[in-house]
Amino acid sequence: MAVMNMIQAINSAHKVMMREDEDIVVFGEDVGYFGGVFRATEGLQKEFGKTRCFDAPISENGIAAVAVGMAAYGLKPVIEIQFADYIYPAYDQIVSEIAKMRYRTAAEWTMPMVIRSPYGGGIYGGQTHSQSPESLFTHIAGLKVVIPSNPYDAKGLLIAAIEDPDPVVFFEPKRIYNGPFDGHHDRPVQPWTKRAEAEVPEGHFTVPLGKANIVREGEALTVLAYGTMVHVALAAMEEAGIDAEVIDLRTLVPLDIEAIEQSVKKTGRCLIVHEAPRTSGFGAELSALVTERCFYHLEAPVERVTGWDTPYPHSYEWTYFPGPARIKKALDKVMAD
Amino acid sequence: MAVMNMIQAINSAHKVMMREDEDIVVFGEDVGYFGGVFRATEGLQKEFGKTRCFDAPISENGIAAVAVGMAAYGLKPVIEIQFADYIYPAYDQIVSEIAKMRYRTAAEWTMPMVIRSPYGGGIYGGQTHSQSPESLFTHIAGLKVVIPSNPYDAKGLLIAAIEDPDPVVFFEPKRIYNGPFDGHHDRPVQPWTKRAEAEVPEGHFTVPLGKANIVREGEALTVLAYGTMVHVALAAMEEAGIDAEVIDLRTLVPLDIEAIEQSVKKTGRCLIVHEAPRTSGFGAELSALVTERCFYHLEAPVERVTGWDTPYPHSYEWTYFPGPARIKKALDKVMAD
Amino acid sequence: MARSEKRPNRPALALHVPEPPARPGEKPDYSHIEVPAAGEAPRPDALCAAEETHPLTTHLVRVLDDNDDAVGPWDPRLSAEVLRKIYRDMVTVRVFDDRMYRAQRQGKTSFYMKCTGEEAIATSAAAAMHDEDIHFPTYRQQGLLVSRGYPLVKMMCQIYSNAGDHMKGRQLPIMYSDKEKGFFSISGNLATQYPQAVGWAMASAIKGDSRIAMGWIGDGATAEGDFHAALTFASVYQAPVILATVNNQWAISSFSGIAGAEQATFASRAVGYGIAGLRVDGNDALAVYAAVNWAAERARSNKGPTLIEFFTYRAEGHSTSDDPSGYRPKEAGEMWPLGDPVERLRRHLVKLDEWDEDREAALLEETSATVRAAQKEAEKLGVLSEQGDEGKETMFEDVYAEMPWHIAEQRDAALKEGE
Amino acid sequence: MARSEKRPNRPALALHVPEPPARPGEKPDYSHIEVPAAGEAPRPDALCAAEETHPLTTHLVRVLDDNDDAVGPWDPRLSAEVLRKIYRDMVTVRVFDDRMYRAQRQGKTSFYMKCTGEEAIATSAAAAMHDEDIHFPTYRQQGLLVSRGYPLVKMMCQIYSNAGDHMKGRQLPIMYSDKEKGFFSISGNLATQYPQAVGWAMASAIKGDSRIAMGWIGDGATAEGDFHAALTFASVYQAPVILATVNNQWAISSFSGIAGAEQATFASRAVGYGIAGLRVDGNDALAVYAAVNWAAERARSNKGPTLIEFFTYRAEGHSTSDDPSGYRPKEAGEMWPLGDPVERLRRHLVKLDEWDEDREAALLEETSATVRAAQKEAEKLGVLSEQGDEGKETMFEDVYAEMPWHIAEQRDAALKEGE
Ligand SMILES: Cc1ncc(C[n+]2csc(CCOP(=O)(O)OP(=O)(O)O)c2C)c(N)n1
Ligand SMILES: Cc1ncc(C[n+]2csc(CCOP(=O)(O)OP(=O)(O)O)c2C)c(N)n1
Ligand SMILES: [Mg+2]
Ligand SMILES: [Mg+2]
Repeated sequence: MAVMNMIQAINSAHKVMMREDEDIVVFGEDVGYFGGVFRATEGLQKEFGKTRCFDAPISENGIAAVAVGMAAYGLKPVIEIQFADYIYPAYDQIVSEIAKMRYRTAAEWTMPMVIRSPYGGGIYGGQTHSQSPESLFTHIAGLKVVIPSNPYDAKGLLIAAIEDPDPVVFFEPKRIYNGPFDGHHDRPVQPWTKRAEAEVPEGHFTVPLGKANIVREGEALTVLAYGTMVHVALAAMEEAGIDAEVIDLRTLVPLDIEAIEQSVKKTGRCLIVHEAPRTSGFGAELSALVTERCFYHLEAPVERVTGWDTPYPHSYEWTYFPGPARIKKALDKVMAD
Repeated sequence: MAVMNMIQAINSAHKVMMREDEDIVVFGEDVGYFGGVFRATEGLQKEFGKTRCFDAPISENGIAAVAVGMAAYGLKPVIEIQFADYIYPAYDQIVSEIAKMRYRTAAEWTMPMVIRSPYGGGIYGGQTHSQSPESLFTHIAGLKVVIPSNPYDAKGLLIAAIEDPDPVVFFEPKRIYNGPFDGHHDRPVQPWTKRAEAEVPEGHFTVPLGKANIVREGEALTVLAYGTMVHVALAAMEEAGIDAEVIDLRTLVPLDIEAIEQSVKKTGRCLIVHEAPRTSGFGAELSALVTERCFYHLEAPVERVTGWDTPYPHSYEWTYFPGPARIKKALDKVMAD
Repeated sequence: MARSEKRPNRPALALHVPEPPARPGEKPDYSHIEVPAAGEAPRPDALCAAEETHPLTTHLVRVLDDNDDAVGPWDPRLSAEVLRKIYRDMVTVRVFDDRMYRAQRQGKTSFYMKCTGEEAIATSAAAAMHDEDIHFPTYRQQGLLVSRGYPLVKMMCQIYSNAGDHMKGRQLPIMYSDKEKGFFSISGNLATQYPQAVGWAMASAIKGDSRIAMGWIGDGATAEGDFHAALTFASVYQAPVILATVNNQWAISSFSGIAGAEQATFASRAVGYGIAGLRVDGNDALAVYAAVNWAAERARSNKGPTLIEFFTYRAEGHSTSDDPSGYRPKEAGEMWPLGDPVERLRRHLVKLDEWDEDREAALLEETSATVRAAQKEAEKLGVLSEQGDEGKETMFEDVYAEMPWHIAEQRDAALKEGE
Repeated sequence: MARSEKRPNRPALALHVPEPPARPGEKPDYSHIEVPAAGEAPRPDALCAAEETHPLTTHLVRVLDDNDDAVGPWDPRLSAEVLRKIYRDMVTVRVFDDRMYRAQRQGKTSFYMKCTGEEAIATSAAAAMHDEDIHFPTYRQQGLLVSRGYPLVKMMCQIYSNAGDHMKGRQLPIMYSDKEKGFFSISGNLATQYPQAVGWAMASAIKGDSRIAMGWIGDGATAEGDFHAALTFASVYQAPVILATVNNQWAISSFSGIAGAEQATFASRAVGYGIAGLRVDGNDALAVYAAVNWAAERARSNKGPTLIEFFTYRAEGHSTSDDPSGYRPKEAGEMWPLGDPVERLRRHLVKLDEWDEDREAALLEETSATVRAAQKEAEKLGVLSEQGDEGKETMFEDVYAEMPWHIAEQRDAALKEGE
């Protein structure tokens, strides 16, 4: 066991896997010598050489396309898109090629690869360093979508993603790279060191894809969250003194529907929390699923707490961010009747 | 009044507006001399000259980007993406630039333009001529999303879209360009000529954005649909002999929430029908909204009838397509209790 | 928005919109096309500095001359056997195309695309590469499969989306794929395969392998961002890849000027990336062979990528959905100066005394018979138009390696739909 | 996946991964950089055929020589007044950059980006264009605004996202926009502005206007698909646009070889699109002026676009988030052979007897005072770090022209959140 923050855990996952499997190649903008703008790939080029970890041209479509060719050859690319806000130029290759390859060829060609990208707000990153585009990928059949919320999961899920036979979009909540965030931006940042989830095995282990994590058991309502919002939701529940069950989804596709159903059927109430804009965000799918499957157990309509339907502003960041106050309001509503 | 199919109506909207406003320019792949692969822009180059209607290189990102520059200059671009399946290379320009320009500059620069694109299945088009990507645009704040279901609306909505000060993504259900489709692929195609909605004024008129159309009034349940599925849903309701209220949404963003709420509060039941894959499709947002707003009026959970979470297959098209049988099953469910 | 009157003393700007030399009703005009004599282009060493090739990007490598002789330094000096193999493949492709076009017209399937007039390119390129090398094709390279001996019946099963299609009918007709034959899955989305080919080649180099890749694109599709990605990555990492641009001068109804051909050749794009570039008579099977062979040697020697423009003409419609008489003169194909690739190679073989009328008649008969037999066999396995819904549960497979719960639920629902 | 053993007799392929000549701890090495003497490059007529410029795409247009004289055909023969104006703008930019960098370090805002070492490019380009022309800049062209007399205090308000920011704090610091000054909104997404500039120029041509556009991009960002879109559309429609590529040799931690610079110059991309191209000493204010002036004349005469590579060096970090000592030698900036653009122009002015130490001292004092005064004024309107949430309802405006119901509901909810 070692104590790791999320960056260290992600870095460690790369190293463990690259040592085990020499077909893994890592590339992306600035990931080589420098080790990435968030330093997630630090030391990889040194240890594994320039042909297994290297800088790519600033061409997200090219990075994704080249990964397709490499996967077709038999390698396993683990690529970094520097910020999720810059994934759109690669969208065609991801949606039209990577996601559909296994299907369109009836598994003659498959696309095992991981597309890592830091996402989410709360860092004064403005419109183009703050976005949460996960629902644009959950809509695309053929992709798995994974979002860790702590160092232990980050490493275990990333290893599972690398070992997965299908393409995985792996969004990393950059706000909590260095420590969890309770949503109170005016309080000092806590480092991961003090937390149990920062105890991470140094070697190989996995956290299985498709399995949610009940991070807090409770009877009064079910809270569904992922990434940074797991911590914000947990804190809000503590503060409200409510016996909430908080589920960290960890994988959005395929979803752990069983965990969700069981919980909501038990509590009869459900609150969904995410940073992405509300309209057609992943919360919509969660809300629809919960209602479809637990309607007769629901004592109140499912509530969504989300980012607003505006671009992510630079100032008024905390008006945009779904923080404790917004969660509290929704909680009052979902607990009302 | 003239009798028009949808292509003729769309063509007419272009002509009416280009005559009125000389700042309108139309471009896209094959739209110039030839008039587009679906002939929606036929005759425009001849009437308005090569600098107002012209062929573009096969570069969807370029087409969208150049439209941004033109809109910044003060022109009003109406661009065609040949198939919605090919809009992804333009996704970055649409999401990062077109959608956010007004916001990021506090309205110093605005992006009035229309992005037209044929979408949807039912034509044996395979994976890349059949997709329904609307929810990938409804999630993007700053875009309006419009989908007509008949010639009259196609013309009126397109004129409204061209006159709108904001960027509008205008998806055209290609399956019904030449005639409505009841979902029974084995029956002969009906031309538009026999239908009231094919009576279209020759001159200028608008169908306002943001207003749904109640195409069938009823008391037993509310059906929400758009595009081709309006006709499939209508036929299914007729066949089931159910007193359904069928709402053609026409605009997905901004949504006519009032019409929806009123209807569901009246009927107590709601069925949503779309062609796009289910997970994170626009039906999820509709379902969430209806549940949030009409929960205490609902007698059964909102049901979604959708395309499946697979790429669009070439064969087994009718297993993929949400046809009458699928609607019937969902209807039984939503009417059960 | 009125024209700015701020500087009335300056000349008015004007937008240039490229226009092909002739439209329907006008006489086809090829006066703008320069055709250098065969044998004229110099042939630098395959391991030369990239710049040495750059004069060739505005020239045209041609081997077969007007007397049907093979001339000049690019003559690949192929044996009669190889020439006859290429010829046979070209004829097979043409017969196959005609047959499948008709099958579509008969309503047996939804779509078809011919490569008429471009047969030399894929068949000769395949002959010039090794069978272990991989192709990332676009949709007019059926000649690659034919050359590599892929069963015609399998191609037809794909076209019919029938029980014999190993892709389970998932793809539009002609979107073949065969891993065994080194033929990557064709995409309906233009240009995506071009940088993918570069990625495969990079992988081969990373692994110290010796196999190279060839990517294919059309003139129209070069405008996509993926074209630039391919050239950028190929140049930066000096990938062992051949990037072929088939300039058949049309992209559906848009002539190549809309992709930039008025101002420069497609081959000359190589200059700005500092890689080798060649412009080749695509209707000259020998020139095609020679160029691909040159580029393959270069790639195998770690000298990096080559961009090759094959200059040719799309002699027929874009696809079964297209009627070119709506945008270009009807006789445009016949008057095209580089001639028909099949005839040109036949005349050369005749000149070499390696071909005659009897052999021609025999070949045509044999090819027709082979294609007809294949069609019969394929149709036994079904045609799209008569497809029922047995096997429809397969529609839900292969989205992921393991079927997740939501797709399993959807499959179960679909199977109950008829009930 | 083991290396294919199928052909052990063939040489193993190897991937080339470009590496800069020196890393931290090593001695900076510029031996690979060829610096032709000033005055050497010929100057074709601005209305020449595009090809005539192509030799210049691998050359380097330079005017200021080692004796601080302006020499050769590209000497724009500017009046002392214009030279001093450019000089003053450059100095202002440098002082401004230093000041704002420090403001960020003091925690007053979230982010800042300098253009140290590149000041000549934007300031001279602005001087060479007309004020009615439009720029589609990227984030190191603050010199355009300074040159056009945009109030420094407005720039600072944007940097502070304060009440004086006409964009209501929506954009990251330095993502300026000003319609009045013909300065298009800077995007955080690289390269998007490049084809947008082409679209604006096309619009101007469609309208028979006389205004032209200039698009800006960095060396690293040329790898994006939008770069190719810009060149393709500019070439096809012969748009009246100048496409500037600022090659400062670094893209965050990646050197320009990762964008293709090992194999070719960025200017030489012009060749493959058949448009004019120039490669220019970006640290030579006179060469920059001359080149932009040439390209502007060309564009105004309906002779189409010009791609200009400005060869320069990013003398400091990428942004306040970056420390370049992690990936390049510390002294790399000082040893850079093309020198400092501010000093070079000053020395030229001195040589002309149009500048002296007194003037220099006065200018520095004046500029510092101006910048300090502007900062004081801007800070009166607030700094990001002290921002409260008054005015937060404005966050919901401008998503659409009219606020739709769902955003209005969200605004109302947000306003009640504190309660
Ligand atoms: C991304 C994308 N955009 C548009 C299309 C529609 N489309 C299919 S083929 C074609 C023309 C391609 O022309 P070219 O590249 O010259 O190839 P050719 O058909 O001449 O072989 C177009 C526009 C597509 N398939 N993919
Ligand atoms: C689409 C996109 N991808 C990645 C980034 C992250 N990024 C910001 S600046 C930068 C480097 C750009 O280098 P260059 O174009 O050379 O400009 P310079 O900073 O040297 O002026 C990168 C990778 C981005 N902003 N947008
Ligand atoms: Mg073509
Ligand atoms: Mg740079």
